[in-house]
Amino acid sequence: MSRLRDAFLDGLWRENPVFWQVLGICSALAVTTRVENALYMGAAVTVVAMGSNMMVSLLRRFIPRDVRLMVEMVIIAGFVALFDLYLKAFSYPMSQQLGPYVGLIVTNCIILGRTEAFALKNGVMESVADGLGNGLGYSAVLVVIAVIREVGGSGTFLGHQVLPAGAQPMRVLVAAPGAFIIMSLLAWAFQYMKEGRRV
Amino acid sequence: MSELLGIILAGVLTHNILLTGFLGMCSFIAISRDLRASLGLGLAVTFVATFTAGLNALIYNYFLAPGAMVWLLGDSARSIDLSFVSLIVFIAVIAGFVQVVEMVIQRWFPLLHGVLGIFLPLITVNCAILGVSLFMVIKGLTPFRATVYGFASGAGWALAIILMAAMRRRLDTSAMPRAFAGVPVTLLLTGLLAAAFSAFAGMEF
Amino acid sequence: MTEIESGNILKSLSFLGVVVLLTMGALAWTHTSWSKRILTNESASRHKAILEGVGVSTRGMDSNAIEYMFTKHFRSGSGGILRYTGPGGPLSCYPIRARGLWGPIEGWLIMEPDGHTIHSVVITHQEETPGLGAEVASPSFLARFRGRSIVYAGGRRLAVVKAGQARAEYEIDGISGATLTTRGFGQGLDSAMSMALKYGGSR
Amino acid sequence: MHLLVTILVPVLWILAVGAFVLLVRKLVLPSGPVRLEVNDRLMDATPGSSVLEALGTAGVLIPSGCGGKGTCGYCKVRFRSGDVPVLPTDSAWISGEELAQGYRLACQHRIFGDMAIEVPEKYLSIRRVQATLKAARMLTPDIRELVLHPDESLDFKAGQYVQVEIGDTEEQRAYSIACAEGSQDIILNVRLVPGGLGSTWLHSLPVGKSLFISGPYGDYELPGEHGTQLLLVAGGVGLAPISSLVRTVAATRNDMSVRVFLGFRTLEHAYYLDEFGSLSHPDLEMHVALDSEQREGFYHGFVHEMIKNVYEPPQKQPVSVFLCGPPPMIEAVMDVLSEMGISRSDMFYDKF
Repeated sequence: MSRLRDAFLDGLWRENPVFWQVLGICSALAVTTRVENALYMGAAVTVVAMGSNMMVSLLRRFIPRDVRLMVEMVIIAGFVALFDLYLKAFSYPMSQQLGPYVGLIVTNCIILGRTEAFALKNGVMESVADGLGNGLGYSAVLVVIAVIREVGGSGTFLGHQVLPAGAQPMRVLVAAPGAFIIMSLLAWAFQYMKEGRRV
Repeated sequence: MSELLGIILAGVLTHNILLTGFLGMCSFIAISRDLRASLGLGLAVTFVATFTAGLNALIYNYFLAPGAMVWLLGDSARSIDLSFVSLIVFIAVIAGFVQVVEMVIQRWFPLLHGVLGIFLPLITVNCAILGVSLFMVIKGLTPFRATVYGFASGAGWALAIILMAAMRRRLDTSAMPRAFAGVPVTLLLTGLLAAAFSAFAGMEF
Repeated sequence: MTEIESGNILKSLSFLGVVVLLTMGALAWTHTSWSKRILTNESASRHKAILEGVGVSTRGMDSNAIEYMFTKHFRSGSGGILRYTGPGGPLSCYPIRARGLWGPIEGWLIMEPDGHTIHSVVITHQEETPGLGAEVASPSFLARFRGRSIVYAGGRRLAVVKAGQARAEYEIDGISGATLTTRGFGQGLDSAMSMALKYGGSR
Repeated sequence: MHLLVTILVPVLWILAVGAFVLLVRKLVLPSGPVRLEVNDRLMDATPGSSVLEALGTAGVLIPSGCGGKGTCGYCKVRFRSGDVPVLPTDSAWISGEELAQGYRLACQHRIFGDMAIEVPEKYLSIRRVQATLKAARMLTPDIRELVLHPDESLDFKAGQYVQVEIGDTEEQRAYSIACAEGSQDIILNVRLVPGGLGSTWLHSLPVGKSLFISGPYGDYELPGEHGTQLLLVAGGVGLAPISSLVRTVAATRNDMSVRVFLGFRTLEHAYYLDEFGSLSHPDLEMHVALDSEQREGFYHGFVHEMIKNVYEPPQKQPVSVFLCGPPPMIEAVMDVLSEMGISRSDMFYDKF
């Protein structure tokens, strides 16, 4: 049981993918103009990570070495396409919002990284737990950025007006430069904490 | 003609796939530490983006788009819509193209291997290349225009990483808090670069 | 690039084939089972704008409700023209297809029954630069066309001109700082108007 | 009909891409194996594979830390044939004049035609064998002695080490051989590192189970000259290579004089002391230091302090020093010895 907990905790915090290994921030930024987008994207990455980890772990003894990478890509792309179809069917406006960024989860360095580094070597349950941990770790970071960008940039939270009428939201946060700058400050905070508070 | 010019300017400047689309950040941050490697990777991304965009556009327009196979299966194919598998086909085409180019380079252009070849394995997983193919579908470009768009986006990405590599060379000699060095400062610089590039949006011609 | 012993190329390719086949099978099955729902969603998102254009509020409506309203109130005429027969009608809607700076601009020119007064103009798709060309879809810009006639003395037609240069009664100010978008949109609007004059008057 | 087409078209496209890649691989690469000449041995290699991979499949295991990514620089070999281009990854790890002599990274260069390379002789004797755990006992609360019986005997030299493959993971760990040269079994001392993947697995491995080891690695050679003095210094589990050297010299080299200096935290952490005591050798002295315990007959303090007080280097005999243990201990001992006039080139150390 503890191995499951470790796999989950590693993903969630100790090895939080986005900052510790600076992985997967490609889609992290484009989608975080609204918190709702970030939640859906986080859910997508978590579901795909768990699903592909499970499948790769199930097949790990049968995959021939030389097509290993291509098989993993197809499995991940399969899960992503499934999620994309789900979005188109059940929440079409969100699928419009996220646009190509749902499809780009396939090249998300986290998921392929986890299947290569973890699922190929561990049992099914541990791999699913690892996928869940990493997915939630990724989503947590996404939501944090999205809250800053939406509240700061357009004065709303989940679509409802939050800033008092007088306050003028900082439009730059919604634009690309703002996203990079927020990411930079958060990465700095993480690195600062990681190195035990030495400036 | 002005339409092509529009696509090129959009790809390189105003709708730069990295600075406004946030695509290809993983290798952008890792490789921009070294200028020579950035030149190599920029060249490789431009080369691969151009051809994969064209190839994927051909397959999409003649096979995957809704009702695309009318030329093959006649009118009954009008209702067939394969766009939902375009993601998997695009990935396979990109991975296949990269492997073939890598083999050809290793076999007949060993010196080019040092400049271009070693970066190719990095590219299969680079989101920018897949991003170009996915955006090309949304913009509904014809195969020829998609190739031009692929070239422009690749060149835009290359321009961004070369500029960043040049900036980071200056950083090595400047003092900054230790925790800020590396990823955080690169992200901040990218933000400033993105702000500069957004100025092109107001361009009229 | 890992080397392959020639012996098991077939084994690897067949394994890859099986995985791809299974994935495609699962995807195709899901796609067909949800395709009706997806098609409704897609057409509803296209029809939402034109329903708003003719004054039907689609607030809080899901795709099926929007589709129901659309099929109830609209008849499609030739050349992509739509005839609206619901409350506040009858109105005729002519498609606007234009070439903006960075991508296509699509919308509808909605005409009053008299055939020469504009009820409203709606933009359904544009890829212009936010804050500049994108203003073409802003309510403030589109409101300029409400109630304007499309044909004036001497056969002059309503025209969109460079921002700040509208003098004559048949001229309307374009978007400041977005000359190409304005010109593109103007041409699209002009072809819609000529279609309106040709097929004018709702039968 | 639609469902069939919907599945078939994309599958055909992906298989077409896969087949095209494999076809080009067949066309681009010369068919049939190419000849790879290593020192004086001839072996076949699959075209298109890297030199490192070709050597690996032919059973010649040269060190590689990064698995072929060109980021560790271990797999340096000399290309004797043809003008092999210099890649940026080569120049990152290999000095100018070595590049001129033909040294390149084996993992970065691919084989397309017959090639001749030269590797250090000892790599040729390296083999990967299966071994069964014959016996095991705890030497100290955290050090376990493993007696491994390999299927084919590994002829190793005293002071060398083997790499043990940890279960079915792709991880490997290095352990020094503790038994005398020529012994059929391989004895390892494994210290349990809390949370350490390798040591935890080896400490829980039941007797009778089998595992894979590869080796022998390590460059130390017992000095051949007659009558040299051998100075052996070990800290903690660094005792393993020293134990192999002491037992080998006791059995085969009566001409040498041997000085052994060992350091442990407490007597409870010390081991092999009685075995060494029972060895018969004309000129063998052993001194043991305990740095956190006061005991009768043992020096109280660190190894390098004990050496400074007890050891006098011989005037005319050449001296060969072998140190093994934690880096701070090795640094301290080497400083003490160089102050006594022993040149650093005679000191061989194995930090872990």
